[in-house]
Amino acid sequence: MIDKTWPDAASAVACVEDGATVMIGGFGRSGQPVELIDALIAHGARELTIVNNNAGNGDTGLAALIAAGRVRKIVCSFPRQADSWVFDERYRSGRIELELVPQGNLAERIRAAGAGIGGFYTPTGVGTLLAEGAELRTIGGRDHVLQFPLHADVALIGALAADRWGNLVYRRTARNFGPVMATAARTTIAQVDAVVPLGQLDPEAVVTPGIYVDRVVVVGERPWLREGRFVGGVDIDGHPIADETQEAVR
Amino acid sequence: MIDKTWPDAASAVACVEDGATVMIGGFGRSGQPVELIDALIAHGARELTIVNNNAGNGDTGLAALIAAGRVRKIVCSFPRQADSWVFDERYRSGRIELELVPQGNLAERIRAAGAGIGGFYTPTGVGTLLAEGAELRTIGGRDHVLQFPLHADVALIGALAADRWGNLVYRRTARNFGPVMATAARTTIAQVDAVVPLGQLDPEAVVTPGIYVDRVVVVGERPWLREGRFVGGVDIDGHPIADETQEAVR
Amino acid sequence: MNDRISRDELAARVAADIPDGAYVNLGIGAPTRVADFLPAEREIVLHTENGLLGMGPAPAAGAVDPDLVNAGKQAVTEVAGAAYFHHADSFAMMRGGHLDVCVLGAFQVAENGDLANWSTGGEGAIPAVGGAMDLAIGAKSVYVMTDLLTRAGEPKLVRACSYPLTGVRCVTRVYTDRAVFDVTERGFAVRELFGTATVAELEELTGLSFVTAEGAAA
Amino acid sequence: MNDRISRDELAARVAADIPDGAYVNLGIGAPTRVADFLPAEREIVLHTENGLLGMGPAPAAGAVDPDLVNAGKQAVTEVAGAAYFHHADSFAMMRGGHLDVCVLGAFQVAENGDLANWSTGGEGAIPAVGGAMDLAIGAKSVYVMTDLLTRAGEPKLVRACSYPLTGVRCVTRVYTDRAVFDVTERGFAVRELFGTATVAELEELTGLSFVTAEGAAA
Repeated sequence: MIDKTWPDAASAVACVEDGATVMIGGFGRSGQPVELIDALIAHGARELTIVNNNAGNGDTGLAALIAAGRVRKIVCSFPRQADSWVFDERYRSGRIELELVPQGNLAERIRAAGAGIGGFYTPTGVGTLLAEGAELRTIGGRDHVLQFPLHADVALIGALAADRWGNLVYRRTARNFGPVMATAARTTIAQVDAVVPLGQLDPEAVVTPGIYVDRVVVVGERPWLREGRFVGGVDIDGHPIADETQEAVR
Repeated sequence: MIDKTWPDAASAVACVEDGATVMIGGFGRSGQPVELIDALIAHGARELTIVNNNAGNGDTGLAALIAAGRVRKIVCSFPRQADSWVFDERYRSGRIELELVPQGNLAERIRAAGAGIGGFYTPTGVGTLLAEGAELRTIGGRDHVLQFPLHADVALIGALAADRWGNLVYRRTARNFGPVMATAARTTIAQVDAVVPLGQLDPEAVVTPGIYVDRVVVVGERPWLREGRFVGGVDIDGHPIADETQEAVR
Repeated sequence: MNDRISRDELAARVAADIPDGAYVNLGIGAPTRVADFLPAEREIVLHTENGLLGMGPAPAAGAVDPDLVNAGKQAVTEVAGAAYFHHADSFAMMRGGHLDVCVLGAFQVAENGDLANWSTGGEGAIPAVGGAMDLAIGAKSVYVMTDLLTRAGEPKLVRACSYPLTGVRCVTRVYTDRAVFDVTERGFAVRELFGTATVAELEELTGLSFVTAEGAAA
Repeated sequence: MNDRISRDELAARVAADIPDGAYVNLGIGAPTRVADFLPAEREIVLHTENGLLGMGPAPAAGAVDPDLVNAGKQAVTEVAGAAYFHHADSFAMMRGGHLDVCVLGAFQVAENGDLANWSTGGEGAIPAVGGAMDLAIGAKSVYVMTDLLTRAGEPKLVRACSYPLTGVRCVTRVYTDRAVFDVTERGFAVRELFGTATVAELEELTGLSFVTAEGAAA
């Protein structure tokens, strides 16, 4: 019998070794698997290479992992944000390595790793600093650069719901990198709001088939949902808002 | 206002020119857009290059297009089937050209065309006749061959339902090549059982976003459904079965 | 009459050029504002690279959904007809040439269409590129929306970019606070002048020579 | 006792080696039959390359669904936990190394693991390859299921394939009607003998020398 549910985040992430390459889903805070990251911090693995679109927001999640000094290098497309002070400080002081990748190359390189593609040619980045050193090839009269797949030891992703086979569905734009990262890692760990009985997810609407998922951790329903329905009442960071502050929300 | 619905199959396929490359969805008979193909036969475009997984079944659909002498060349992975007599006869008499492509390369080359990938390296076919002439490259100690994207002038695909923006959902394994072919053609024409009001398709479960679809033709509900529910009563070719023949169905 | 139009007027001017039925990506920052000026009678489908086609305006207070954000991580909504997809599918859409228009900001645009908009190359600056390079090579029309001059008075339309490039020969048209320029084989063509600006004044401000655009409004 | 096992016994023998929780693709033809012998106490997830993970057995009479077929275009069913996907996603799954096992038929398997199973190269024969080349390079274990000899008595285990290859050095193990062979660095290793067959007899039938397998049952 297949049962990929795991008792807790701590035991699920215990397989992450020092020096591992870890993909972390999410786009900014949206879809970021914060509970798995917290468990990874507690687990203590060091010298990690992190693959994420960004480089952390505020002081939680990926930012906390960086602040804890566990990240040797980050591969991302958009580190500099209004609330990326943790990364900014460590980058400026030379304590973290940055590999900057155009977002489409990041996504496609991750997909290539999952799809068994050895490399691909893309026009993105041609003639720019971010393609320096990349092999150039003219195809159909257009210049392309050769990009290689991006594999990971472990992927930590966030989804809405799973079944015990590891089939996943996501919610709105929190889907983002989760489905491709799940395909590109040797071990994929998903945190979900809930595990539903096998057969309850619509086979036409499963986004990540369970074959790509190794471990599922239930973290409880996100604060802006109640029994699966959107109730709101939070700010963009997911924090509850008092009534008098609602005017400030855009 | 966006309204991609088209009054009938005949007018929808009138844009297909002589000599065009036409992708046709379907895997055998499953998902094959027979009404669009019939309209293409009536339209009369000649010297077509067809991209499909197979080379026609029985005497209808793609087989009828081939029988009508409209197909100069077919690009496919699996022409020879128990019921591919129309293709077989023309191939043996040298009246149709065949480009045989491993099925995964076919799917990935179509995706590459839709995704702006100039070429990709794959281990599939290395050391075989089907990679003869392909550029070889060793990546990570493994041999790969370079494959190029496969574009089309027009794609004819079958789906279950659409909205007026061209968003599509499919049914079961009839999905097959439809979603990737829709991305790879200059003009994509979808036949659907029905068009539903905008907003009725679940945004989490749309398989082909409308951006990939140019024309939608309603052909009515497939015989084994009634008001969207499976009622069966057909054989594998979709023909009604009499009660006494049901024993023969496996 | 002023020789410059406001940021909102510029956003409205860009919006006016986006046809009914277009699929459009609006870059983060000023281009996002174009959404507020899209003509109500046109159906224009907004794409955001984090996985949504059919993006709607900001939600009402209290209805912010942290799972529904745009490329700038701001709260947005979905419209009827929306579809969600993952990041690789989203960038396949962008890179495969399916978007009709993208609107980007710029540090510099060169007269051959080169775009610089992601890095000033300054020491200690933290680089960030996001999806700009993918949009620059992928959209059918790449519109740039920017002031003609920096706050320091330096022209953003240049002979050749001195800042690191985002894309080569990729810009279709530049909407500035003083004029609209098409990128042509022979350099920038003034398509439309705003307010009291003249071609001669703009040439002096930028140090460039402009060609006459076909069908220019000015 | 016979020196060969039946087609059904062979299918059952293959099925017995597929572990609980495995993701498996069964090729068209004889390998499809393995599904009928999977141990009921194991959850094994069947993949079909036309876009389904979680394939079930043939439907009841009258419940045939033309929209639900396997790679051989036969009617099948879906099980609880199934997921549908399009062809590029399906082959990404196969080619990306995610399937634990595939079971394929063969014309020939060479002692270095080369597989020939798509074309005899005959004049006038219509070639068809389907997904065989993708499975051959993509599955973690590539099992071949075949008779040891052709009907004409020619061995299918060979020093080097004379028929066009499907894949190079890709086969993990060969299940035949007379024995099970592992492909090793040093050639075929007899893993298990069926009935009265001896290694010496199989060597004579094939003209090959076999090595002793680690952990072989015979």
